[in-house]
Amino acid sequence: MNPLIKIITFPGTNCEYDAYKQLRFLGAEAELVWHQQSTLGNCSGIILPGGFAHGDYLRPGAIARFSPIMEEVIKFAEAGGPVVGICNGFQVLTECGLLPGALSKNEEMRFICKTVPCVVKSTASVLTSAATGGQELHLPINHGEGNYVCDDATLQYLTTNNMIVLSYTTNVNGSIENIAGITNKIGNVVGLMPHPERAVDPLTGQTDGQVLLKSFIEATK
Amino acid sequence: MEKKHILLGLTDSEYDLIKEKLGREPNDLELAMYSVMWSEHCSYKSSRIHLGRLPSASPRVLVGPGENAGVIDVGDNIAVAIRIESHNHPSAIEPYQGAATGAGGIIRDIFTMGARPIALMDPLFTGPPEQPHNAYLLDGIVKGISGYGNSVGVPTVGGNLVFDTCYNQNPLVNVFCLGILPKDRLVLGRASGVGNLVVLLGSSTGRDGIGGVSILASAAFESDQAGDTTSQSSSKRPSVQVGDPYEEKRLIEASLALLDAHLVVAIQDLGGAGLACATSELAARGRVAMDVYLSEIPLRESDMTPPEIMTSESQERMLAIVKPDDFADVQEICKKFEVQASVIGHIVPESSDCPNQLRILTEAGGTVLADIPAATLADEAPKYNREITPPKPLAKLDDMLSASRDPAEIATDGSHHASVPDIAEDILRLLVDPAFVYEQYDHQLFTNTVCGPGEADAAVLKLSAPDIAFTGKALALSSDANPNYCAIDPRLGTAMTVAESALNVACTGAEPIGLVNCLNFGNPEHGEVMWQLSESIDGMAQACRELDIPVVGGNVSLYNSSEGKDILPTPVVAVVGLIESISQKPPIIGLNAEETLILLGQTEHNLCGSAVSRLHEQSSPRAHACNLPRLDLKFHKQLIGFITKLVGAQIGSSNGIPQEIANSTDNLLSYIHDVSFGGIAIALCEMAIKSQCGAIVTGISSVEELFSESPSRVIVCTKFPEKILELSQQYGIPSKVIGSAGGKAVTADNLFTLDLANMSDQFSGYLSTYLKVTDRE
Amino acid sequence: MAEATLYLMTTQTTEEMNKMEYKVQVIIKPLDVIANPEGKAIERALSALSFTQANKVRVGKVVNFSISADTAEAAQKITEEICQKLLVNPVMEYSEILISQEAG
Amino acid sequence: MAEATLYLMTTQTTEEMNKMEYKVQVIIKPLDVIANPEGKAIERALSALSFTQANKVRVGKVVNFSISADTAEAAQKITEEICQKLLVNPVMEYSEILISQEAG
Ligand SMILES: Nc1ncnc2c1ncn2[C@@H]1O[C@H](COP(=O)(O)OP(=O)(O)O)[C@@H](O)[C@H]1O
Ligand SMILES: [Mg+2]
Repeated sequence: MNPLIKIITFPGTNCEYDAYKQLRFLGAEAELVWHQQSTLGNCSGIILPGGFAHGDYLRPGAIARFSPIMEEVIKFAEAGGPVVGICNGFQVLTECGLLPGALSKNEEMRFICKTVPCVVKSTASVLTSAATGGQELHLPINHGEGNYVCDDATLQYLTTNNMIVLSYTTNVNGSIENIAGITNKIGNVVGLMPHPERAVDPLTGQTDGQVLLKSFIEATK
Repeated sequence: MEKKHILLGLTDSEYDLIKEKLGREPNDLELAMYSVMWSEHCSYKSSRIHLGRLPSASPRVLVGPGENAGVIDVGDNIAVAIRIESHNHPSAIEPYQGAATGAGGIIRDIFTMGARPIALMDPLFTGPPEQPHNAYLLDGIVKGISGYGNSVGVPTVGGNLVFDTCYNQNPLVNVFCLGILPKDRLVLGRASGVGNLVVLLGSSTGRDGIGGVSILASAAFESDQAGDTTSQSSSKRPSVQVGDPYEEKRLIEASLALLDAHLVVAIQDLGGAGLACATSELAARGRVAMDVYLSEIPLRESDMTPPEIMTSESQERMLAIVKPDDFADVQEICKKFEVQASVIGHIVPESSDCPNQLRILTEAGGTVLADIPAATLADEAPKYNREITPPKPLAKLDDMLSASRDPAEIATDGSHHASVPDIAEDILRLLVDPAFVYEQYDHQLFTNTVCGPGEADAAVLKLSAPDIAFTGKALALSSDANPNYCAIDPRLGTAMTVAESALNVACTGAEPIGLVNCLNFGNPEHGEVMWQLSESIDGMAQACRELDIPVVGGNVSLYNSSEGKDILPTPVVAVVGLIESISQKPPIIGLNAEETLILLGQTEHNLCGSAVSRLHEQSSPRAHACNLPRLDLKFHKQLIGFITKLVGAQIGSSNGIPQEIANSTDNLLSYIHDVSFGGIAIALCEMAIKSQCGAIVTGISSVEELFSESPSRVIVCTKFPEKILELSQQYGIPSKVIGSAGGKAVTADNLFTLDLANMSDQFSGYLSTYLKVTDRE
Repeated sequence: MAEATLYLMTTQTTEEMNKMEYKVQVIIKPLDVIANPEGKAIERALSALSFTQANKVRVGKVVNFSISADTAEAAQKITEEICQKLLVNPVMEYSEILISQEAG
Repeated sequence: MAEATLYLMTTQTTEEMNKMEYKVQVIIKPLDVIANPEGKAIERALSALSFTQANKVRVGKVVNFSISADTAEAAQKITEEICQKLLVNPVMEYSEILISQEAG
């Protein structure tokens, strides 16, 4: 079967079409999956896209993690399948325990939408394998709650295992260690606040997101 | 005790008219419905007779004014729907929710037409943020737009930010929305088909904003800030409407899915005046009779009275007309998106004596609580030809604020700029970067945004949406206002506003194809305000006619006043332009070192109404004492045509492009910026700040030339000055070299020098300084 | 969903006859070790307003609801479960529960 | 800002010697007539999780801080002022104040 990427859509998700469009632009096959579905079917990779699942009420991702499809997503991830959570998707991944830590309100208490320089800290993940360590990428961020927090032990765990994959060059939202994205220990589950799918089309600006999505597409093959 | 209808904001003669329409006394429910539908906000009773003068036709216009939104054909079987609305008074009371529900309301107007909303713009007007209460209002308003727009999934790609003390207690929050649709998804809010169901979609109905339109948007509005915070104090104010973007997002998806499946006959959003408005408009437009059953309306609070239910302004609701056989399918779709759908009535056979009776019943077959010809609610409010009093020549428009010097003197002599440091100082005071605002807005969703806020003179979006593939076209959007000019001469000021907005879209290579407007004025019972309104409409009509831009919709907000004074006349326009083909990003605002700066168009050395004059008056130039720069609409049209072609050729359009440009392989234009607020001085400094490149200005000789805001001018930065000069001559556009780019400062002979770092700090620091900390005082 | 809830309430009427309505208040606070940007923002505003007496500001959430249960203990148990499953993220927050009998 | 506050506290130490530290808890709730979308969303989630016993969910805020004042009454007064000036918007919300003496 050909590789097929599934894009999980919750009510309130709004970046699903953008992810779909850009994955296809980069040559991958993709399909939207509604959160009420209880099977993934043919699936070689999963994107949890950005947006405001369940309105971000209570906490971003807090309600989404109970959707029927999430059991399948967790199984897929635990079996080593490539899973990337972008922005709201990152929040869902921390809420459901696939990634450690949590995302709290931006330090300045304001939503931020702009393109910021980021640095690839580790290439040992499904999202960064095609990049080079230390590479600077200009990526759009778009969030009100992207301030990564965790306790000291978790931070220690993240650093010793090389699990911080992406960081901001200046601290835009208050995140510990400027964290913009992390992975799990084996590198198949990645969450990041920046939106690589917004940096693909040269007509709309940066194309630095391509290397990340290409890594992911490669991992689904 | 005062008479009921007076308490509801109706006059004695309006009450008599209701009796005449009904042939009897109205009961309480009927009176409540008339009072909201005949409010200024819903009925346009003071402005309607004037609005007819606006030109609204063009071969592209599919739907003009009068529907929920205007719709324009952009080819390839695609249409765009646009609309703008104000949410001024609610934002004065609760800035976050006022602005949020303003965004929510205008978005509903767009998807009601079958269009997917893909862009918002938010022209905002507040008092200067140096005053804490203004900062509190602005901060809340911006967070409200951000909180709602981002979450509902519609990017905010542009807007305006204007500060003036006249908005101190009465901020203006206008929100524009644009949607795109496959032409065959277009639906109108016209009920039809006896036996069809009236289906209410979305939120339950609560006591939100009861009487909102009549109280908030009418003479009865008074902002009282005091309140007891430690108890649930009862208040005469209508309760604040709270927006739920999550509900609206699901409502958008459900409504578009229903339309795609051809499951609705008609659909209408619920906005001001709630169910009273939606039911009567649907019935009146379709000329059908409708029964509505109160028992079937899901309520948030069980003890609501019939008038409360019918006039509630609870957000995120839609009313659809559905064939009975289709209802099961409707429910299926609504279930998927977790949208509540309730049958609350029927289209019923008309009675012979009354063609479109709207009846409100306790339940199906129950007691009739109201029985009104729908058209009398929706269309037959009185239209007032209110008294128009032109101000006396040279009289102050606003006696409260007197200028410290004669503005005429300032306008002509410029003597306050005796010393050179003054000029630099003035420039710094005029530099405000709205980035602090627009960086709180998602402006990239749908990955359509070619030019986002702050980048170019207009926002540029690829013409595409989740269900509409990109065909190579793009849209350009600009919203504009010029209250200073309009205060001095509302007719010319409004024409200039239209002209600026049209030129803004042209600067991105787009041809202007449609306009919507929001007319924010003071109390229409003041003769002078009616004069401003009437003049403004004439100015808009004239500019739109000469520039061939149809007005496809609008909104009027009256009774805007602060500290007992009417606001400056503030007509806001939003122009949409079409780029036939885009393969490259248009030139934006900026400078390239070593390139030449050319001014296209001619400067009138006149500071009347300019931003810099305002700095040197104690208050503002509301005096009627100077003459604005002239606007030559014929020339302006020529300039727009030239710029559209020049830029269009560069970015890939092939429409009527002159050979010389099409053949050029290198980009003729590196950067472009129109000259408006702050004149050439501010235009150049903005260009410099954006690309952190200085400029040496040579061709400017006086303060008047530097700061004049005369219309029809554009600055370009180019590698090919001879070519530009030659082409402009060929197209009859005056042009001159005004300097060259480079260095770390902007310097103009004998006038000023400002280094980039200094300017940039001032530019970006202004708003954050005042908005970091905001309290309600 | 609202309809579903209504429907459930109707059919359960008989077995719910004996149940009481309890008022629940859950206060959710940020853990001490976690930064609280909202609190810091308020602190800044307070100091700008010259309320220098106030400090150590921390902002959390309060969730109020009704619960129908046989006893206060049962209500407490359900609430704890709700907190653990949904309301509280232990990485950042902890909660305090207050249960009282519904007035009227 | 935080530094500024610290600095003030240090220099004011002598005159603040007699002041007590009070712990303040302000609970801010939406007025009953005001819609509360967050509560609605939580209610929906609870019912999806089969917690059908819970309903009428409303979400508000809790703000905790310390206040240094001469008496509990003074602390109460300052807190009321803070609520009125900054924390509470009376057209949408009301507040409940709880003051206690700082432990330790
Ligand atoms: N309230 C706002 N919301 C979004 N964008 C804004 C807002 N105010 C200003 N902008 C954007 O900032 C840029 C500069 O604004 P402004 O100085 O008003 O433009 P103009 O050149 O038309 O005078 C524009 O791109 C505009 O769209
Ligand atoms: Mg402009």
